[in-house]
Amino acid sequence: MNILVCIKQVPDTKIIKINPKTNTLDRSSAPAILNPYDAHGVQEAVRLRKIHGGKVTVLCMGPPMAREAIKKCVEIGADEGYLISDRRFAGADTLATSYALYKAIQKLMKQDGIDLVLCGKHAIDGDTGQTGPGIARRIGIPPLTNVIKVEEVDLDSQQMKVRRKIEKGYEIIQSKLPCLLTVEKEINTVAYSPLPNMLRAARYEPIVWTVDDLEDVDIKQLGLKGSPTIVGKMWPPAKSEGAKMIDGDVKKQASELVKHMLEKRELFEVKGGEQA
Amino acid sequence: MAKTLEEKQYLVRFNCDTKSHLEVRDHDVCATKCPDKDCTIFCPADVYKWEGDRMFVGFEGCHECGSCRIGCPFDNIKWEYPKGGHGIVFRLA
Amino acid sequence: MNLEEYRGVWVFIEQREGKLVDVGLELLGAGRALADKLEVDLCGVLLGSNVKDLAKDTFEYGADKVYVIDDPILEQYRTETYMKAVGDLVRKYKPEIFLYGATANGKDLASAVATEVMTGLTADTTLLDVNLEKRLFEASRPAFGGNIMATILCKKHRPQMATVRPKVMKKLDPQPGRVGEVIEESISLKEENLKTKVIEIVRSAKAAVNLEEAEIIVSAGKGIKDEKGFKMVEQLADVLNATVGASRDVVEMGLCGHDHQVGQTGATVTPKLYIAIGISGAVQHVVGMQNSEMIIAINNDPDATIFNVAHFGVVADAFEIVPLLTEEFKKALKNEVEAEEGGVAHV
Amino acid sequence: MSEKFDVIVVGAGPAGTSCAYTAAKNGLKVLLIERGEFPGAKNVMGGILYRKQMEDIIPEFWKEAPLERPVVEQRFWFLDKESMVTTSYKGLEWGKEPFNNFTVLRAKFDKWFADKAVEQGALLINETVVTECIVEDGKVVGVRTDRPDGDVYADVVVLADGVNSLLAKKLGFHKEWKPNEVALTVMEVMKMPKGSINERFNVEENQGVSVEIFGDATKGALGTAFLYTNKDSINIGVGTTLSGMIKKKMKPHQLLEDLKTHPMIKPYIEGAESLEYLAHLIPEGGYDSIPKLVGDGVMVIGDAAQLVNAIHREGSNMAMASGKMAAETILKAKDLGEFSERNLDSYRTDLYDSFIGKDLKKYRDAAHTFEEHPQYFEQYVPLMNRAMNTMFTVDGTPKWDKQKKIMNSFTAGRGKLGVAKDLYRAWKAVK
Repeated sequence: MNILVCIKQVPDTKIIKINPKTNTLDRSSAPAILNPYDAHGVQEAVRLRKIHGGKVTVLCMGPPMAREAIKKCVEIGADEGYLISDRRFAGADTLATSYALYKAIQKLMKQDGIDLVLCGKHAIDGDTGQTGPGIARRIGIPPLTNVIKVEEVDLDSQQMKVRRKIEKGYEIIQSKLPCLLTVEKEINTVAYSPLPNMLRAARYEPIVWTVDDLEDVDIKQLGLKGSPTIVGKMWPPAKSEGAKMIDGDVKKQASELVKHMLEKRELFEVKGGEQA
Repeated sequence: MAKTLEEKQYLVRFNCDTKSHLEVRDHDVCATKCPDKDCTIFCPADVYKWEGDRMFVGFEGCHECGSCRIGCPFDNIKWEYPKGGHGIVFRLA
Repeated sequence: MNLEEYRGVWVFIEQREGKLVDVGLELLGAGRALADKLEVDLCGVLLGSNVKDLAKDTFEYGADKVYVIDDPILEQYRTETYMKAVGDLVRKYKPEIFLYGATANGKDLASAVATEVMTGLTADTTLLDVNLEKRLFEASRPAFGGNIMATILCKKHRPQMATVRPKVMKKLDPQPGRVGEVIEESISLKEENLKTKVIEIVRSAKAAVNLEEAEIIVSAGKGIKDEKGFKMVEQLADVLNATVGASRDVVEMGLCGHDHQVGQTGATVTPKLYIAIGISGAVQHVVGMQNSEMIIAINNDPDATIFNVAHFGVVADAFEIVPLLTEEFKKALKNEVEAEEGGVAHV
Repeated sequence: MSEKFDVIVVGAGPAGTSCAYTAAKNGLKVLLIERGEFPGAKNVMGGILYRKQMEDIIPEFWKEAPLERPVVEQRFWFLDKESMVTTSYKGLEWGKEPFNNFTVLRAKFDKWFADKAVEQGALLINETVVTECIVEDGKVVGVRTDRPDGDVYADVVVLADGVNSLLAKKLGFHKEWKPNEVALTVMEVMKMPKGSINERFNVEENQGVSVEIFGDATKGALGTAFLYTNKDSINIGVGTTLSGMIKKKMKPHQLLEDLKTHPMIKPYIEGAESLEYLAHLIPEGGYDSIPKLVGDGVMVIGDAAQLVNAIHREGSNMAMASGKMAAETILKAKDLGEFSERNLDSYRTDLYDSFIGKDLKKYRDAAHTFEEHPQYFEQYVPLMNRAMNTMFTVDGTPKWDKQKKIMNSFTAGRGKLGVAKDLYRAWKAVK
């Protein structure tokens, strides 16, 4: 079973700082990491390979330093990694990103054939979750998003069953292979990589492709040019500058607090009243 | 300018493990034998906090300097390095 | 692409098991404002099997027209069928703005449709507006883990699409008797040609703890001391229909499981309301919750750092104020319900 | 069977990387294991990198290494509450090739240095903790890491795991350090515009200043404070022996805060923005704390071996030199085909014969002297300040009377004999 995992290198948004003057990302404040959801994707691919055999390949679009993210995937257990890196990819939104990845996937499909494509649920810098379904639409395979469990893979009948997380529950959906899954963190725990993988990753050099290595590329669909969306203005969200303290006796404090909580009235369901 | 320790700690990047790498071997020792509780004073990150009747170990903010292990008069702190890649991550000096 | 051909504001009306989902109605509220500004119709898109009757409800909440495709093949959400249906409608009727709820299926659908019709899509928006002069949709959203707000524009492609977070936009008060136009369309797919099939849908009210998606979190710190204190926090959470969070100390004290933990070693949360009870505000906790929309802090120490990030604070003994808060809140909701019922009786 | 290397080096700081670099450059198969996210992620120092020992490893490294400023002036400040006596040396020859020393930011520098070792052929793995040495028949044959399938083997294991030196301790090479064998130091990196640095420290764009601060900075405890200029930031820190910290019940970060707000220091850092706060131990036991350095298949280098000259604030240079010496010894042992303690022992003798052994021996009593006799820090620095004040305050008192008054003030507390003893003792400790 040949599995392709699409990954992304992202700034660690947990610790990121915003330059207050320009309202842009202070890149030096946040190191680049493998998108955490993608790590779960690679882990799942490695798990499936263990059962069904085959190969795990990762694919990443990004600057040369994104090689580090690919090496991380090799630590988790990926067999091979491709980085598509070219200035002409820069400034891509999700539509242009899915196009570039699709072009690389086409080439990889010709090379080895691909039974399954995995993506993280979303990247933590953009939080969009749009690239995965976009890729699936371009390849013409079904996207199964928010997957929390692979229930069954039957290579003979080329079918798989997965559990998708939906509001207040889950659904089990069956799909023909190949298909594309985007995975949630619940799907697995990313293991602490074994030492032999660490040694292999330390020696591993990803294969780097530029636009010229891909076939039949419509340059207009790449990068900034191929991106319908652009970022307009950016501003910091209103942050508390210290709490407004509520004085008085406990009774008064409590009733004041309730008043403030009710500013968020829409959050509170009236018990028993089922919405139409 | 960071004045309080809290403010200083906000400057530091921590990639915490879920499991503590610091452990008080015997809580009774802290409670009964150690009136001074020096670790709550000299720890540069205030990892150790005595809350009335129990030592709380806020390992997430640990700088991994080792002072507590060496400075505990009762050798009562089990001290290990956090799992590889975890714990404090200095960016500068 | 001739942008002038594209007119009207569309909302995807999500239904689950034959019932309308709130977010669709919320989006009608938001869409109404946009449509009025642009002086165009507000249209709903309703797909499913035996769902036609739901259309009339959408008129009461502000829709002028509803495009309906009622076909057994659409009974359950599947990307391949819904993407095709919506794609066909967009190509035929050419809306300029198209909103979807940022639910599991809403996001899935919007992403697929964006590629299907080759247009821009902005995810998880929380603020919507139009620039009338340029007739441009301005969709704004938190980015980089909530550290910044960004407005995303889609200048040269139509429709301009966005998914919108549930419970951000407000439903309009329903206008009983308000009517609109139902436009029925059909879908040309055959079941045997499809690649996917929904086998089972399981919904349970009591899902596992999911702090990261919770909208209200009531969180306990070591100031709540013991089991009794934790119970008290749980009771408040219950009344608010909130998820219970905790600092690491509380987890370590064995009062709840690690899945409740907020902060560096637990979940990073961005609820709309975060109530911190007996939490001092150590950095390892605060980084996990500082981007919450409204933070209320209760602590008996006036110098607790939690007050630096909170919006409202009270210095009080948790054991006194929390039960009181629970009661007061119950009362307030009850009064509201009675007032509403009273109101209905007068009509 | 796990992979086998010629050398496994534990810890990618200056010592470990120097060793890995030298060994790899000479054709050995080297594995360098670092527990941090990247080399430098766990490493702290005040920020002075000495040119000589670095140059011995990478000639003309200053042409490409990420350095901050070459230091052209070394200042000493003796602080009292509201005054200070200062002395300094500034020499422009230090600002030119081959330079004397540099200020550096460790996270950047160590990463660069480790990459250099990788270029030489060393294999670097990060995020991996070595939990113990694997010992077979009394010989170290490899290391056990905290990873699954985590054993890896080598002819020689070099322990460069830093001040805590857990691995050498586990091998029984030394006991747990005592609180007076380590200094607890805290520091902040503070952002400051280049212009302000140049103006306040009276230097040009590419010139740096190192300031060593004594006296009130440590409240009389044995230790020092420092202030170093980077390109557009400064490092400010303070440390005392852990025993001193415990005895005086001082909170380290409070000590740092007091330093930052000290009236003599404050104007220098006014308006600077804190970027990072760091705490670390420095091994300051000196000559008598050096552990067993060599065993069958194992060597100890750098901070793990207590190789720090506390009086002269030197450590990273000794770390590098020891790493290089260890690698050279391994190369010789490789030729002999055996890595027994006997064949590796020339590392120990080389080390003791080098400036490391000699300097540490020279100051072997210094720390203990100053710790046991707190008058040096508690009394003489304030006395120096008062003496200067007395001498230079123009108030009509004849200078002869002033000198007499100063002499009296020095002997008032400890008597003439006491002062003489103190002087002799201090001289003996550092002679």
